[in-house]
Amino acid sequence: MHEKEIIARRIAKELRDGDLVNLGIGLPTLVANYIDPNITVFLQSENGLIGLGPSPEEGHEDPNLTNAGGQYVTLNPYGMYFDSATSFGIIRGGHVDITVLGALEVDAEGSLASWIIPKKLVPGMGGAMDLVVGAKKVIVATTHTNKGKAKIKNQCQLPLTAYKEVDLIVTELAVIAVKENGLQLLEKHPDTTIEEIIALTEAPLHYDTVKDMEV
Amino acid sequence: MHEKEIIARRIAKELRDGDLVNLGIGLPTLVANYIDPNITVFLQSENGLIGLGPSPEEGHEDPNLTNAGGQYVTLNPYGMYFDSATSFGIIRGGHVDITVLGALEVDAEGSLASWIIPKKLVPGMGGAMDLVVGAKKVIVATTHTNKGKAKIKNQCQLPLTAYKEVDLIVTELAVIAVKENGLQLLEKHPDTTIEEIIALTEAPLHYDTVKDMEV
Amino acid sequence: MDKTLEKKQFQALLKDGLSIMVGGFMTCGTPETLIDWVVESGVKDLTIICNDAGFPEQGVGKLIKNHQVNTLIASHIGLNPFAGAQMSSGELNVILIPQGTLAEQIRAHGAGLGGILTPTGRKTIVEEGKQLMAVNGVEYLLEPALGADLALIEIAKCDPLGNAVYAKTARNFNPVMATACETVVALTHKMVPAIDPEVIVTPHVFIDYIVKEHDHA
Amino acid sequence: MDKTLEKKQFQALLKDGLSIMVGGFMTCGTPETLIDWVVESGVKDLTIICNDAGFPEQGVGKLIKNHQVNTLIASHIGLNPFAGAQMSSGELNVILIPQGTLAEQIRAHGAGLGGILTPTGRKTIVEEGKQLMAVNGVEYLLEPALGADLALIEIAKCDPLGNAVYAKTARNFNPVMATACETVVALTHKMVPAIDPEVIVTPHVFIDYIVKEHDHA
Repeated sequence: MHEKEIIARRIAKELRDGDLVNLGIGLPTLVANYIDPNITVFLQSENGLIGLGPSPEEGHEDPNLTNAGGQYVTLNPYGMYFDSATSFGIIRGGHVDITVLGALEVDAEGSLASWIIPKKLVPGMGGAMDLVVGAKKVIVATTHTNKGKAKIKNQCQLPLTAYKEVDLIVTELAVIAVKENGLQLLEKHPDTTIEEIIALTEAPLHYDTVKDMEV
Repeated sequence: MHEKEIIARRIAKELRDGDLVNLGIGLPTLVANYIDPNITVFLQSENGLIGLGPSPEEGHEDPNLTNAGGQYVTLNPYGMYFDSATSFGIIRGGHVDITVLGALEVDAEGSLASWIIPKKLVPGMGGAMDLVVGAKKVIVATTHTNKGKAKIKNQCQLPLTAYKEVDLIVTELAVIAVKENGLQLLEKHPDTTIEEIIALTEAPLHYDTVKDMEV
Repeated sequence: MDKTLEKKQFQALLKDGLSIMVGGFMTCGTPETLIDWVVESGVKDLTIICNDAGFPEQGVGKLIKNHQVNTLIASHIGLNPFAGAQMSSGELNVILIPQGTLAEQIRAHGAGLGGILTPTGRKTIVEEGKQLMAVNGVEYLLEPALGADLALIEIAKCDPLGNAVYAKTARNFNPVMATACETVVALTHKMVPAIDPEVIVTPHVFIDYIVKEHDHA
Repeated sequence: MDKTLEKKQFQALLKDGLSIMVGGFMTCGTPETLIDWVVESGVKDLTIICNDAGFPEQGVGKLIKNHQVNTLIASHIGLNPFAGAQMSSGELNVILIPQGTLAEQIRAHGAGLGGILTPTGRKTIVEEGKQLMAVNGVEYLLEPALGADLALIEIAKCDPLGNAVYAKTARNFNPVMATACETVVALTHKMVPAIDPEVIVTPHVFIDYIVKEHDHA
């Protein structure tokens, strides 16, 4: 199984019936493919809708119906449209249960860097800063390392998206919760070891019982 | 002609084609009866509509369609409904061209007292404070005196609705503009004299050419 | 996901000391059936946030007359003599707020803002005790966000999930209040299978419970 | 009250140095015809306020590629390499703002507020140079209201006065921008005799001029 699929499948298990969820661009978007068909999850897209549906069939794209990544999408039954101020009122106001987004770095305090590499990549923060501050639960979806370098740091070196807002980090190797006293390793991939995960993580990891990730 | 009719007729002449206008409860509401039929004025009601129409015929009252005074009203063509936050966004944001409202006192600086007589009458300010601060032009519609006592003061004694926001004062005797250097008598009722108006006004009145009010 | 409530279930949400936002403007758009159920429940020491004090026999006025309200936050109280009398006697704490400020404070809470800067009330008694902030040389009052435990709103119709639309000027404070409270109960006049996604005013995610008016009318 | 504009009349509204808000989200909901007319006009030193920098051949990206923009206020610029290149070379001043803050600052201007207090951007570089305010023990950034000279918005349809509705997610920033600018020009895809008063999103009082898309498509 591809590492992105492992991450997306595991995160999908965090979603509960009735949750309002915002999935970031890229890897987080894949989570939608693995939601338990027995529950109803409402996907929000910050450009202005709740009830994000599957991609349209070819030839049925509507230029006025896109997601926050600019891709053509559809609207599910009971969905609706709204303007950007309303959309971020929903986000900032704590009405989104879970936001899932990627990371350049995430750290032991739950701070996240995801929007800028000064002088190299300056795309802008888009809606990420509002989402991370506003959502009830923030899940970071990221590969455990980038070209062998740890992405889970003692402290983020890149400019922050938000300070101390991340609740859960899900990688292809581990599920890690952000606690008051630091990071807690909750689950590991069956094919790896706690030692290997610790070796690939810059931030210290606490753990007691570590379960195998269900993917 | 009744003094209220004089005031309402004169204020109606201040309205221009296309203006968005908010008429306060009571005397200001009468202005609607005298709008030039050759112009289109849009009436806003702060409880949530633009396009206030005439009173409904008896038996055709809709309990869900009232004005800011709680009276049954109708909606004109091209009218629309909105919520209270939107309504006061329109008001505070300077999108209302003219607001007309009553006064307990108004003064030489254009400050207005209209919402409270401490320990005697404490109804509350409703939307008046927002209207007076937000509208492009604030017209006070008031009888010149109250039981012989001047209502146009050197300085308001009652708690203010707003500080230095009034542009024009229209009474049954006079039309008075609020200028940087004080009050300017612009027009007088044909049946009165400048001297009489000055005698009934506490605040000093400047004037040069004083026209007769057209009513 | 059945959000509908019967009277007993609704009353189980109530307790002494709750802060409750109630939609409506001079009772146009006020969910009278829900108010009646609060009156019947007898809960006390309520903080009521509403545009006005209603009338003695209508809207939140019924709660005031029945001595269930400790604090009233409103923009005017002139149509309910019981509110004025209880304020004078010290029984009722009345906090008067300019109507636009009240709407915006409620919206701010719902939208996760700490507050807003408004010019309304500058150099009036509304300014007393408030922080002033200058932006580009203009002074504003800092008005903090305002939330509550429970919102009681009236809607014209909704779909089974609670996507809601309103009727004419009965809309008023209802949509902002629906965003600003821990628990939101909507009294609906009609339940329909679906509502056009372009015209929904309050998304279902804001509505926790639905009471059907026609069941009780 | 005829609000319709032809190209020449529209171009007469333009001049160097204007601040212009442009609706759209990655160009979904951007009035491309109006952008083309601004490109053709050749006006320079513009301040553009838009969710993003568009694409090189779409949306406000066309103005950037044509070197008409001095300052861009946006939440991201990642899809238009010309924006990044001009920023690096110092030609283009780029001010990046969190998307929700941008929407709220624009709404604040339209609603006559001096600004809003938001938790977004706390303890990030967004905080730099901003005033912090504590409300009930929580720290917020004071973000001032943001207006502009001209708004260019896209609407799905309107009535002859300009009462407007939008199409699906093409709504995005268009309604708030319509409230926040001295002059508002709406590109409409359709003119209809009337729109249901319950579903109008932007009241006609916000729309100064209307350009009919089908006349030029």
